[in-house]
Amino acid sequence: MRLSVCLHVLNREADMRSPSRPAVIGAITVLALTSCGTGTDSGGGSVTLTIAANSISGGKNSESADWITKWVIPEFQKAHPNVKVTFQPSGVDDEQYKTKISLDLKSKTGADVIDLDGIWVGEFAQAGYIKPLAEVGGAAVEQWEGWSQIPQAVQGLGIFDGKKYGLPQGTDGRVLFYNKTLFKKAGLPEPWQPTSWQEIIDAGTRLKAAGVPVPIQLNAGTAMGEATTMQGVLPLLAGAGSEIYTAGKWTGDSQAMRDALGLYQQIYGGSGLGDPKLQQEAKGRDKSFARFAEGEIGILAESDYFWRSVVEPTAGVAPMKDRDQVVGYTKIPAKRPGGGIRGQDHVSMSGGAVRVLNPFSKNPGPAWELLAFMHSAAATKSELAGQVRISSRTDVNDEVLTADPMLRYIAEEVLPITAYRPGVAVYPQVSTALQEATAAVVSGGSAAEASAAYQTKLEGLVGGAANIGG
Amino acid sequence: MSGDAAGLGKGRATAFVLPALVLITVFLIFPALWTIYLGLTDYRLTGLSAANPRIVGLDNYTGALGDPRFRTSLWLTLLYVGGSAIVGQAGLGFALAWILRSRTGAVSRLVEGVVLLSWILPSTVVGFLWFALLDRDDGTLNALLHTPGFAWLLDHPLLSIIVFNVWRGTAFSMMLYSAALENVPPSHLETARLADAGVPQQLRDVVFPRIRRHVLTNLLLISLWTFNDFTPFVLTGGGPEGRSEILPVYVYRVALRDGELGVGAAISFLILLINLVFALAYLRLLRGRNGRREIAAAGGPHT
Amino acid sequence: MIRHTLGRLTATVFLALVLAFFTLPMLWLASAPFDDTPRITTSVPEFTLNNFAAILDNPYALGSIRNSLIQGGGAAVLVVVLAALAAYALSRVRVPGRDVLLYLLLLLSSVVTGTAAMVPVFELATRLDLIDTHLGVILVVSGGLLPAAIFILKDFMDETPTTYEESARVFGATPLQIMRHIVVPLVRPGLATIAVWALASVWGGFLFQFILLRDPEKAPGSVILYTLYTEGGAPRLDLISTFSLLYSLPVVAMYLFVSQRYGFRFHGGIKA
Amino acid sequence: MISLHDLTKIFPGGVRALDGIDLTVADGEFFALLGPSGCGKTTLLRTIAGLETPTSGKISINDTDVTALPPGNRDLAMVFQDYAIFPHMDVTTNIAYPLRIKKVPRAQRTAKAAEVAARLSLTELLHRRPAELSGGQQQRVALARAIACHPAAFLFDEPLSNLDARLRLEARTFLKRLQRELAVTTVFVTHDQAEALALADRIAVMSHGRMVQVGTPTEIFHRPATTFVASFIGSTPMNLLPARLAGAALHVAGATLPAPAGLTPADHLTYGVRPEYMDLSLTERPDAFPGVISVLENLGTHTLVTLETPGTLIQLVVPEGDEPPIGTPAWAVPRRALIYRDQTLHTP
Repeated sequence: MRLSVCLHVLNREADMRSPSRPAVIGAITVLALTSCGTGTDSGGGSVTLTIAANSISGGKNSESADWITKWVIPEFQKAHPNVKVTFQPSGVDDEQYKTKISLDLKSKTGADVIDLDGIWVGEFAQAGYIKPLAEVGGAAVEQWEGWSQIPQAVQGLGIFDGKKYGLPQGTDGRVLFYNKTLFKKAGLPEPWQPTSWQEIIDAGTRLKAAGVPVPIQLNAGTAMGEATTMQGVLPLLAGAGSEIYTAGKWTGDSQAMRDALGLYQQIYGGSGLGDPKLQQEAKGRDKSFARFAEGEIGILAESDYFWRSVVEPTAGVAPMKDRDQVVGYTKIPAKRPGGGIRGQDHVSMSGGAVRVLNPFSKNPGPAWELLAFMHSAAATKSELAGQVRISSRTDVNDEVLTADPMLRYIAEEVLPITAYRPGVAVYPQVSTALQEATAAVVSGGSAAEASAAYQTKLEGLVGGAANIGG
Repeated sequence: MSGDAAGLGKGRATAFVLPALVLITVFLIFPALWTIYLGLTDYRLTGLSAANPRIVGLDNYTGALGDPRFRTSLWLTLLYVGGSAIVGQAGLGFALAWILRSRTGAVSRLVEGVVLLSWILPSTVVGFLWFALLDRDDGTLNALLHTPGFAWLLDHPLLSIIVFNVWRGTAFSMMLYSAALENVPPSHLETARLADAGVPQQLRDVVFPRIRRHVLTNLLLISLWTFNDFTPFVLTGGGPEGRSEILPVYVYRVALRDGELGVGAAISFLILLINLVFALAYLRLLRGRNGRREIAAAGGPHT
Repeated sequence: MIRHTLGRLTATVFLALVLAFFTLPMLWLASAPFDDTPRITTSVPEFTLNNFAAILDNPYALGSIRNSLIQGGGAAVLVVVLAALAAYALSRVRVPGRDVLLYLLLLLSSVVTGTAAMVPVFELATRLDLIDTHLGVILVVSGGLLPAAIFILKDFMDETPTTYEESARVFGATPLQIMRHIVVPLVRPGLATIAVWALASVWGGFLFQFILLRDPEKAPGSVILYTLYTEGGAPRLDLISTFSLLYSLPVVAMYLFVSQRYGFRFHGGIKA
Repeated sequence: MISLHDLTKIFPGGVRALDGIDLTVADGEFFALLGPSGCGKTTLLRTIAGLETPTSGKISINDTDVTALPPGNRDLAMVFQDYAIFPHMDVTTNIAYPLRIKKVPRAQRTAKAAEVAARLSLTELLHRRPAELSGGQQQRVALARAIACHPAAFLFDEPLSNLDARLRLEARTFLKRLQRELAVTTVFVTHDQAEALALADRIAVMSHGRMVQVGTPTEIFHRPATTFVASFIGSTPMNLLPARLAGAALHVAGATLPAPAGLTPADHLTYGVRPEYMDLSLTERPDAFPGVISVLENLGTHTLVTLETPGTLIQLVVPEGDEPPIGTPAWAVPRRALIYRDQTLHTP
């Protein structure tokens, strides 16, 4: 619409003086450049707030988008008659969403309340794209009732350098899923509760003997992207007693790293316990879901997302009508009991999204109100309506998670032992380096070589060996 | 070639060129120069360098040239351009133009139609099409060839994207050569045929000399386009393990995934320079024989 | 004679192979949208039209095709008009070093269409207040297409005999009249071909459309296609295949129209 | 009336295409610009049309200075060598095109096109596209389009050169009759001397951007001003023989002839005689060129005989049947000859 109006104006302009028509044509472009922008109409005195999220109705994270448009906006506007709230949906690859938001914030524009992956908080803060909530939202921030409901570990998702930049939306946890039917076929116990990596290998060997095509699916390679790091390398590293980034130092070619990659080698290095090709395929992860649902995979490391959205009996990507009977889950064991980080027997990794305030917001006060409103107990409950997932609020979780034993398991058993990724800008590249190390092992390299190559790459990324721990 | 047939004069000619020139200056030259400038900085999308980018001179260039992954990517790109554009598209395009030039039947129209269709389908869609064709588990190709489980995209990733790009881009060469062949007088071909020249000799002695400049333009354009073609990303994502990571994909990974915009910009400029080398090489090869006159015709004023 | 027959036979076999090669990948587009449970593979569908109902339920799907038409059509018109004017002037008036200049622009266009130019392009659009406008997308993509369009169209213009224009000029036609009455009709097949080329190029473009637009009501089909994934990044093949089909139809229709009307081809060819 | 005053055109790069041309074409005159390719005749025509801008000099049409006017304002119509009929318009639209530019209402210009077309026997073809017309028909459409706009003058660039030989003669007669009827000042360019002689009221012979001779066809044919014109005009070229003056005698190709009155010695003396103006003698004569018959070329009603004389070849035309066999000794007897002193006609 805007375009046609604009051209119309230009045409009138062009007709006014016919003698120098060509010159006018030249001017059209210039005019078009200068006069045809969007006007942000902030109608008469009232406040307009915008929410940006990587979700879109009818597409990715559709429920979340619908929640914003159908619940948050009307409810908030009801309570604040002079505020108009709009929603700016995206629903694309996380990297692309991140790019768009970065560009917006870089040019000091963009929505007032913005969804971010917790892992981006550090780099956004370093770039000056976001500021601590208290700096933007004022004194009201510290007095918010919700803080007491969010466990400290979950609050960590929005914290960088000890300052709170965002409100966490919820979290997740990683476990081993297994197919009970296949386990029975292989004569394996139910419930299965492995306590060491060796037990996983043993189960895989039994499954293989029982004719299971892919006994173990441990995400590897670059094609799986962050799923390799979060569902593979990092839990293994934690199980070997090491975190990727602690006290300002990165984990390089350490014994823990060699152990983690060693497990990859055991699975993909010719034992037939895993399918190396599946790790290389561009859509390998989607395929792993489909194959699990078809009963071709014995053990699969995934987050609770797998339970909620993949094998979910009705709306899942690879629905399993008999999910509750067939799909078992168990905590990821450390290499050997007590060998995990903090001396744990079991380990996990967690992530989660946060919502931040745009420091360049014209209405920071109302924006905070909106943000706080979106994280109120009522809003959180509404957000979860019809689906079960782990929210950031204990009060809500207590109420909602009773419906799903698996998610209760995550909340009660897994979250206490979990760990989070470091929120610094170079992390995505370190993650890629980790993925490349697993890729090297999957295609036949040795764990030691891959680990050494990773060390070299890591030095280049983090500014030398001085920033790498032992 | 007489100058200024329509009596434009300098003023009107300028006015005709001006709108395009303004648009190109604002939306092409300006961002391009800016990008080239970014290539000299350590600018990143996020993190500390996003707030305070520093000029790092040629570090990005030396860094890229020293990165084995870049060198691999460059080599893959050269194979990709050579295989899919120079040999594949130009070769198949010419073959089709040559065979279809004298045919008017429904079959030839159909062939022309599908070739063109594969050129104009949206790139986002063709990725899925080829995925469905080459998939390991139940791709159409494996079903047809009775080779279940053959992982085309994993075992032959470069070949796969080369064949893909031949499919994707042959139409342009075909159209261009069809038009070029119209310029070859039939009498010349008949003369050659009377002299009992086989098809290769006809092409060498009669056709090629007359369409030399079309060949040049075609190679220039399709190499440039192929060099900057991002579509294979949809198919292989650059994998497995970077074995199909051609330069545009490499730039995407560096600039968007890793957020290293400075490095990405530097590599973009390197791609430009490589294209320039290609262009000069073509000029030399194809204009070598009757050199000066044609260069004058292309570069200088027409006479 | 035998050689001729053999040659003819070889050519026919070759054409059959080419036909198969080019048709095979398109089969998925013909089968998956009608399949009850579409997968990555081409299969005889369990016939259903539910997928179409599902895609129509998506609040942005149809609108995005309209947006693609606005942006693709706008860019095609802008590129054809500006490129035709420029190519005509460049073809008819001597400018020293013109071809070298055009080639340099062509090279620069490759930088600007790449990922690395994202920040400059975005900042530029922000400063010109073109974010979240169709016009912004049109101008940005046109900038990248113009050099090639001028390059190709100039050659069409070079191929047109100048006596037509001189003749009209002696009768008193102004340059713009000459352009309208004589040049445009003569190179119309070329213009139409360039228009389809420009439209098709814009049609599949994702990155710039995505970063320049904010309101999904303005997003083109290429951006909406990327939203048809799940939270975990798994493609919803039922929606994607169906949308792919719907989304391809306008370009195919335009191509068919142009090829019917003018012949989709480069008359005279392009030479450096 | 078209008058050119000291017209000079120098192309970028320094080529002098026109070098100080002075010329006046009278009202209603059919005027030919004749010369070999590259002599500047087409440039001159295009400069009159306004398609080229002169470097210096003045052009007036009907006493109006048009030098600075664009082509469209000069009230001229031009027919191009390739006719330049617009391929995307049918015959009617083509003929009516000048009127469309003049903003004549559609009905009126269609009527005018039909009227002109009828005059040129094009009525049957009004709805055809140019591609469906023969060369002769195309030429007539181009003429019709020129006529339709009622110009002050016509400019034709090689109007007959794109027609085959037979059609060309027909079209020549047609063109001459048409020009007589319309009585519009017409300048045309040709490289064909026969065409110029046949059509034009006056001819300008051009060479290297200059007018070498302007005159009626008869003048040009009978008294070519220079050896260049002499060699250019005539369907068989004039014999131009080097001559040497010795007292009152002129030595040419083995013959000794009386020198004309007033001829003084010069570096180059040339004796010019047309093949048509010589007789063949089989007996020796003192005023004739001796030689041996070496080539015979049948021209239909005549035969072109080439005589090999000491040091040069002489050509003459004899009526059919009169030609002796090859190898016969013979003498060529000049009837009318011209003497050129340093390439310029010596006028006694």
